[in-house]
Amino acid sequence: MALLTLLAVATIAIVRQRSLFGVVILAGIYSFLMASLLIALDAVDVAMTEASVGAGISTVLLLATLHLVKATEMRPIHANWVPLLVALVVGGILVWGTISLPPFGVADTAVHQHVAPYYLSRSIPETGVPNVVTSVLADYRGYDTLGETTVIFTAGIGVMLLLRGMRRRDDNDRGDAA
Amino acid sequence: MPLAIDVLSWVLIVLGSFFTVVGGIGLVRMPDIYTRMHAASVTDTLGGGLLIFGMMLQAGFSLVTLKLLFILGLFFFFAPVVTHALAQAALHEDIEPELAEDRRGRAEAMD
Amino acid sequence: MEALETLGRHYNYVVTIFLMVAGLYIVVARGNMVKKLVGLSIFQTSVYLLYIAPGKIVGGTAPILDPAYKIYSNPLPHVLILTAIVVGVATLALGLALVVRINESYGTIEEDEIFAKDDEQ
Amino acid sequence: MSLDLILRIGTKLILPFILMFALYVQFHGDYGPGGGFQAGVIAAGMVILIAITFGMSAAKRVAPQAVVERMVPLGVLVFAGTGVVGLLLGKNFLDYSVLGHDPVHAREWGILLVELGVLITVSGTMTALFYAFVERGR
Amino acid sequence: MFVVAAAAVLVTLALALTRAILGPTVFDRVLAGNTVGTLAILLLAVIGFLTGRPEFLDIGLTYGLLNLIGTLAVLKFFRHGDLAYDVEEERKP
Repeated sequence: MALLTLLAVATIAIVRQRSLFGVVILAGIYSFLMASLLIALDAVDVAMTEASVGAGISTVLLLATLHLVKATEMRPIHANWVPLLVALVVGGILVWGTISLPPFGVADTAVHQHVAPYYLSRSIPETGVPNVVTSVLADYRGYDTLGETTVIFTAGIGVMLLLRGMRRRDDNDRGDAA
Repeated sequence: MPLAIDVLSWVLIVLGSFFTVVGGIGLVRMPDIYTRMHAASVTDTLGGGLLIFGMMLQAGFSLVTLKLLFILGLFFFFAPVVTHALAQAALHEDIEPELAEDRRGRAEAMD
Repeated sequence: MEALETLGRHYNYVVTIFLMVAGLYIVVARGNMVKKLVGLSIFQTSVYLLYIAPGKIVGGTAPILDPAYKIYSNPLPHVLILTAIVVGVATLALGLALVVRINESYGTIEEDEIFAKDDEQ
Repeated sequence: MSLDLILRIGTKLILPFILMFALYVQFHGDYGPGGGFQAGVIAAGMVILIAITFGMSAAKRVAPQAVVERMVPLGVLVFAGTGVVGLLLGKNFLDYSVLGHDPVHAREWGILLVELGVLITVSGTMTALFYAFVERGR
Repeated sequence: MFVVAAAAVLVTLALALTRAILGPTVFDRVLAGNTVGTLAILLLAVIGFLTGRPEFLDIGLTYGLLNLIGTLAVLKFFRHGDLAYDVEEERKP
């Protein structure tokens, strides 16, 4: 509960922070808080991934980008109360929608009734792997993971195509673009 | 588990909690980056070390203890490395430490 | 009083929605593209929370089977979110690459300035 | 420059442990938290740490760019190839129970192979991403 | 008794977050971020003992390593303005 509140505070800080370096560091802190929260929610694999991605890779990539671009954020020109209003309305509707959802931590909700007991009871007899997350990830839902690997592959190819190409300088910029 | 070890581990954990909070308070209250670094290192080494040592006593002799030992090693080796790099980078950016003379001067100016 | 009780039991949803809305606000309201991407990842993180929190059972333990434990939290959301995190970092990397290219051809990453330059042409 | 001495010695101390820990996470993923993705990120983190402390050329000596870029499709091929082997031996795509004599062990082997594919792709891609972003800044 | 430790770590987490938000310079934020990483490891260990299943400390090691990499990346960035600045390259003409 306290962690959730801290997470919210960190988010407000990210919203208000104008220096992009501050944003990057706060995003790393946010990631650690989120990972701790996921530990408290028993999602150990997810927490490991979130921490390694959020605090390690994202920070490094964001910093590498900030080296290439200007690092302070401009003050927005027009007033931004329309997005705020949109956000508040969306938030209100979503909160109203969650009232009928089951409360936190109860065992007999719909989420726990369908495939989860199947996976939990069949993982060791069928695959011999005690970590259910691994067995579901790699075996029962192998197609998902194949798709995930393909997404990573595609992203790698895309970034390499975007960034490894020849660099256009200002002198030949217009000529090439035409 | 013998009672003595149990009591000892509780004492260590409570002490570790205490030093952790002390480091956190220092992190907020200290006046400039170098003193804050000092406060944070209290959390890193003394607080974390005592907490982990207490937990090691609780865990007994098992794989958990080994993992805790690795984490402790990580703290002890790399908290100083990071602090060193941080201080170096801060000095490189020409952030001067706030010296006692400055504070005295400011206090006299306030009088 | 009853409303407060409901809020207490649904606190995870409330915070999830707060994070979601904050991410949405950053993406919509802020012109800086790097900040937009950070907002996007906050939005994604809120979705992780939305999936994981209902899978938790109070008194349950992590879904790594061990004869000593009986109740486990639901492993399926963990798997889905594991995939989602990977897709998230792929999106972030690709977005950042696009930001770098935009910066090279426009000289700025502020949305307003980019629109101004487009209007000039 | 000797100013970075402490950093360099510290990094040298920890590098082998990072690689060992990545392998531990990879192969212990069946019994504890971990798996191909996390191990891949940790291995890529090792390369990034080398690049941060010793410079880009040192990192490229450890993980040459050509190798890294070939790792990206290789992992997907390993993953899909595992599935295709199942297909060729008369079962469904990504059904691993044909990889050994005993279906249970075969599926365990299948999971290991698939995780290996994920590891190769993820570590390769993350390192390649880092290289691409940093090279652009030169 | 682990509840005391968990409460202490949470309080310290809040204090570190305060410093990260207030922090006048970037280095204060980096310091706070590093402390948050340390505290996340401690919290992980404490939660593990609190729920009676303290075998997930591998994650703590991951946190530590990635925290180290992230912090060093930020510091390198501020020291040299480039993530992979190479001292050897400078010495060569």
